[in-house]
Amino acid sequence: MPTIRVQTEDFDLGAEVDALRAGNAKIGGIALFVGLVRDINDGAGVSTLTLEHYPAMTQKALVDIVDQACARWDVINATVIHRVGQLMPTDQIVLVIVASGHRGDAFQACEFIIDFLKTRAPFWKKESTQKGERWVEARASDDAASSRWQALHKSEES
Amino acid sequence: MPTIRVQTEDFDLGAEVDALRAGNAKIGGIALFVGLVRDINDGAGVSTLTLEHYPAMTQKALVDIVDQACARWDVINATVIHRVGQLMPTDQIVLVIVASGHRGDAFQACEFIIDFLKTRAPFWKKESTQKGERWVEARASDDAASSRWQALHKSEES
Amino acid sequence: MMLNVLYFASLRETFGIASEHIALPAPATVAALIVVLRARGDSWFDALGPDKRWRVAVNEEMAVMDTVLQVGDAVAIFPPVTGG
Amino acid sequence: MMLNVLYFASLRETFGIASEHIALPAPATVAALIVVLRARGDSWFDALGPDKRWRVAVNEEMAVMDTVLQVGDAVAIFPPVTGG
Repeated sequence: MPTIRVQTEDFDLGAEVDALRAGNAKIGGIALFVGLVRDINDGAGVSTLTLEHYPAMTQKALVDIVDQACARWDVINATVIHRVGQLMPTDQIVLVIVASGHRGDAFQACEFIIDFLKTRAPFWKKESTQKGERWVEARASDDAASSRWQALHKSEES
Repeated sequence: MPTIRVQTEDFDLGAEVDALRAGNAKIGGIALFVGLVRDINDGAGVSTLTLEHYPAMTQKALVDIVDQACARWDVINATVIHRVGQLMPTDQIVLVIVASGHRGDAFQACEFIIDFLKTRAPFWKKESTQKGERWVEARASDDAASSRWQALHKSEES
Repeated sequence: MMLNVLYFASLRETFGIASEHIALPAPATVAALIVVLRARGDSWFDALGPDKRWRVAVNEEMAVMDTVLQVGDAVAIFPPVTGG
Repeated sequence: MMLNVLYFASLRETFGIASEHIALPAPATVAALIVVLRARGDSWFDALGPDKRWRVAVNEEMAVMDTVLQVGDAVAIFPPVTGG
């Protein structure tokens, strides 16, 4: 069963990998992504980052994204953890782990989940910088990263 | 500086990520791959897996692969650890970690390193199964995974 | 019919309100709700203009302008997401 | 000239030897060394045949049949790698 959590507390990456594996000897490879708070975003020093979300929708959106990944690739197990609240530079924001029989599936499912999460899960970032507070703008590159999976999907079908 | 090690001992994935990050606030994303011993390979139950390598060449080959990844993508830091000796099902075999400013670079560099490692680093696996011992055959799928980066590289240049 | 309308992130701050109940004649679409909100003028008119980027979810699923609303629906309006 | 020749994995087991010194008239290529080894017959002839998959590294770098050998070179012969 996939693990999907939204929390204010930090997470322990090694412990999450151990829990995901749980001694399953069918797992040949695990791909993992962890997103971190950088101190520079568009040139302004970031002192804190505050993450807001839409609680009633977040879990549903993450479950849907993981379900799509499980339908497209050989996924033995997956973990998605996203933090909310106030974070500092170098803090961990998000963790995606995918265990699979084969590495190609693990990599693709992991990258798909983080790409879709970035464009479809209801989280918003507000940066506090030396210049004051500002909401982080959505990036066109994230839309492109997300939509390439759609293009790939179509070409797989043809 | 990249960390590249060949060792008989197990590794602690969380500790390796911490060492790689070392509080660097320029890192926006970390992609990681860990390869594990499966208990079934081509239908025969695996009881042990023995990894042999060519010590004088291994380090050189791994450094060269990581250098290529650093030349092609925005890599802030990278770690490659490969175990040798006798392993059991569920044991960790190989760890690749790439830290980058952006997640796309982290994913691509990480997958490139493991794909190239599988076809260019001098390691050989011998399985001990219920049917006896046998050397693992190289897979055509690994050659394909490795050579697609060459194709990608050419298309990037054109 | 009564709708539960929610605002998030920069739109919540722009409007100065996190949620409200809005009555709309049935049947209605998301587009009809947006017309009502823009008619309030000022920041409502500007922030929800067709030149601005914003998203709508109905009952916690992404929706479009043509999505039909039912009595009691939760309609959330928010800027493009920036998690991860 | 003297070469240091090493065998790994299944080839080491097939030949029953991990390394040896081989003298070859200079100049020579990897191909010339393979001819000498195959001339030993039996498993040497079979395992290093053109229909078999094996690789050569010279001084710890991947080499090809045309690679020119120098005195003292370390020439490693091994099956396709299977790490990771």
